[in-house]
Amino acid sequence: MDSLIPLFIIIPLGIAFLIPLTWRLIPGICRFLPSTGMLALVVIAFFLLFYVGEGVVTYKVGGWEPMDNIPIGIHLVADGLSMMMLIIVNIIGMMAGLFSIPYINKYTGENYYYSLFSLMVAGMNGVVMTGDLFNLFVFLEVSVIASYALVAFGTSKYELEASFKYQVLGGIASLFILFSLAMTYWYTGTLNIADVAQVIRSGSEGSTALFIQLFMVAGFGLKAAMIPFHAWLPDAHSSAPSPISAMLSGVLIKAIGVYAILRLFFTMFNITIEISYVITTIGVLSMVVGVLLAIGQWDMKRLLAYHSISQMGYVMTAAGIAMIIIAKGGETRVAALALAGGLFHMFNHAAFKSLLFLNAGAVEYSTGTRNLKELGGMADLMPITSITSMGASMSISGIPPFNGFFSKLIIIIAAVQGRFYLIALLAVIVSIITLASFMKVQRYVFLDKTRTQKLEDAREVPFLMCLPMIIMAILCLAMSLMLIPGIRDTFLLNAVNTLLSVIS
Amino acid sequence: MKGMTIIVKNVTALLSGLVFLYGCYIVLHGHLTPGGGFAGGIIIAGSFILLVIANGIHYFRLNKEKEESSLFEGAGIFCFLLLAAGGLLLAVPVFFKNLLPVGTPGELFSAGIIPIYNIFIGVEVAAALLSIFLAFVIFKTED
Amino acid sequence: MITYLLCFILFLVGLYGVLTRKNLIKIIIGLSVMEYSLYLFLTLIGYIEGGAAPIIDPSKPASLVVDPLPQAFVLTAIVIGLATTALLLAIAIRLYKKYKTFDIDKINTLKG
Amino acid sequence: METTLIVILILMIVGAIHALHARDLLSAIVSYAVVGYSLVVGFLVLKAPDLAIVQIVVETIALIIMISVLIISTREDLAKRETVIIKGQWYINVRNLAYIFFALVAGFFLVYFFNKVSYGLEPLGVHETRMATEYIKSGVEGTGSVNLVTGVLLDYRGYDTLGEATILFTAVMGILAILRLKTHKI
Repeated sequence: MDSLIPLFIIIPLGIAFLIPLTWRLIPGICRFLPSTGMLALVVIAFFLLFYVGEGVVTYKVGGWEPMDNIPIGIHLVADGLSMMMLIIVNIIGMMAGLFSIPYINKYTGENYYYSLFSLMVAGMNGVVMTGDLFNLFVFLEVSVIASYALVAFGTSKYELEASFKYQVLGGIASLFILFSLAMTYWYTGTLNIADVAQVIRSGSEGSTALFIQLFMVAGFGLKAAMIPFHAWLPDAHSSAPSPISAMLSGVLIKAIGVYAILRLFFTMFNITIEISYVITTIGVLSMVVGVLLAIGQWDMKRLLAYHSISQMGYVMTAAGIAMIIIAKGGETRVAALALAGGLFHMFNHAAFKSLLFLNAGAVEYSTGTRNLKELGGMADLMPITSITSMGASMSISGIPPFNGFFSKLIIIIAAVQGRFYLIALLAVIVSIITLASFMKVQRYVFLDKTRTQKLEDAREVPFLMCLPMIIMAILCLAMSLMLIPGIRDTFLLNAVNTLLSVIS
Repeated sequence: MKGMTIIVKNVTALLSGLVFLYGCYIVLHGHLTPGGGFAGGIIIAGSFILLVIANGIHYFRLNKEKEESSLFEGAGIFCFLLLAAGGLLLAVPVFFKNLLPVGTPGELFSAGIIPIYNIFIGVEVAAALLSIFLAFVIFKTED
Repeated sequence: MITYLLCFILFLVGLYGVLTRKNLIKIIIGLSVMEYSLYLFLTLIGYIEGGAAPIIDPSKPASLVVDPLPQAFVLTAIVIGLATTALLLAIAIRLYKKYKTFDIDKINTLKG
Repeated sequence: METTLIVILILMIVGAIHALHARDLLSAIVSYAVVGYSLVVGFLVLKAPDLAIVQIVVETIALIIMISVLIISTREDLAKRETVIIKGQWYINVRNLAYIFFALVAGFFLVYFFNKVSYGLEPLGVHETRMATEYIKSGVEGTGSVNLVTGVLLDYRGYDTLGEATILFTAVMGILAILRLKTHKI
């Protein structure tokens, strides 16, 4: 059973190396290879989630047993949180892979596209599964370099400039992360996350841990596009090809940014008051400023990119609240609730945000323009896209039957129980502004009848693009079932307990 | 750009063979002396780049060369991954296990699977850097 | 302690260069200088006074040896640095073909 | 030994500052090469021959690629344009002054905080290895490779090197994707 764990790296990497080799012979099969690989990984992840259940399975790469309980080799960690992230990463990867088959047909160099796509997913799988700090940095670089090249895939003026800005800021973030790794090695002498936690907990209460954490927040915060470091996100996400911006905004900023912050700050360091206030202020700031920036946008993908910042702000605020409660020694029940809300919202956001980007891609594919002023009346021309887009818009703005509502509700309840009334109020206001902004999108793109002459020939996108959109819309509805006690324990509470187990 | 003067062309024709040999030495003795797959691979790529610079752009039929070198690179790294995951396939349920006998340290055939890893990495790194250099050169001349 | 401090100052010089220079190539140089300071910083951490190079001669048993672990990281990080610099240069050369300049202000068409 | 390191580091800082303020790009790249090759000397002083050989070779390749990028923008027009000074607008000068002031303050605060933290940690030369004791003690028998760094790289942490080779492969795929000549089929 254990030998299934490295498959999450071997299968995507094998596909990525095979595609350029076999592109000349079987291009048709090579197009479907990434999606089928990720489908197999989703099945394995589900299987492992039920197999791992409550406990933690550490897989020792290279078979190096720890010598007098100091780990030597690299350990892959499979627990509730990493399995849930793997499921989300591979589902969205499969959908974007299917969506990009007709979409990328109009570009040349498709074999480079599919190879880079599966490398990006392999990097994310590697980041989510490692228990070793430097390995996390290496696989973070794999997926980030693949995403730099994919953002600049169309090589038009805007994409090149957006990719350059994204790469410079991403490069600075990676160097901050490498600097904090070097300081961690200097302070503790080891790199295994569990081992570092052991040394830091037994070590003296110096300001070294705070210095390391500040650089980590700067590095991973920039990868997760939090407010002080969000400058690259709107350009990179709006000028990238749509399946790529769906992957970037849906999964990359989560698997690399927020997941890494949660994993490192909850398991590796002991939670102090200063760090929890830093995280909460960053979360609230990006929640509010993200949505305020989003109101004035008329380009569909740029508007969605700003909303990603504010939704990620929700997740960081929930994590910040949980950290403040733990740091102050409050009852961990409310902290667990806040963390559950944050994680649930992260998983939901992956589903509906990538669906929204796929819809924007479908509209751009058939009409050729993304500007809200020029679009109009797409409802009767493109029925499937408009229905799925309506579903996704309702779930992002938190309307009951959809999953967005439940996760925002849990976050607000946790904020109220933790006596953070200001944060709860801000969360409600931001949710209302999100609703208003998405109603604007619905009206201008789909429901407004005045259609300019140029858009008459717009027709529905091919089947391979509709299938992922339909499945994602169903997923948006299905994930609201995750609150039922039976399903909730395996999916959500395992993830929360792995984070909180170190503290309690 | 017809390349450099006749003197440079002859010297590089002789020299690049030596540089290539030195690169192979570094790759093969990775587990004995400093260096290894990465350093040796880059030196091998350097010897090819020396030839392209000295003899001008038309020396290689560049586009075909670029395709071949990226094929070499894909093959190199795919064999590396196959070797690393080899343990999984041969029922040794461990990724990256050092399967071969470890031998007496200090000799050429001594560190189990490490020299073979070094060779594959050397091939992959050499082909990668050659592809990068050719991509830059082709982009500048064609466009 | 002064060497660690100088390393950190080199890191800040690189960061200053990246944030304030207007020329694409100088931004790439600034990023690369930041990487160089981190490589030196990691090797400084692993240095042990009086230790020999991490190549152990099997005939005579090893005396004190320098820590090989940070050296393995720096070797990996050097090749990562080469990969990112090459990708940045590819985008810079393509931008130069379109805008005929390396200057950020003239390229800055996208709203921030 | 410490003084040689300080001299090397000062040389690197001066080289970096000149590289960022050089008027034309070719001299910027030459001073960038000074920083790179003095790093090689630093590695040799710190008893890291593996890193010295990799760094010297990587630095040469990086310079070749950088100069191949630079040849197309000739040296003269760059020099001419670099020295254009924005005259007259007072707010530009004030803004630049504000930038420099802010940079100095942030830099001083970071350096002070780093200094306070680094006093709590091990000084140069004193390093009590925790994870690496096993590599030094039984590295040769365990992996059979005399060169410990290669042993660590390919056997103890071979998974890192797989990620490493993948990064180079990704970079090549990215560069071939970005530098392809015809990007759209129609």
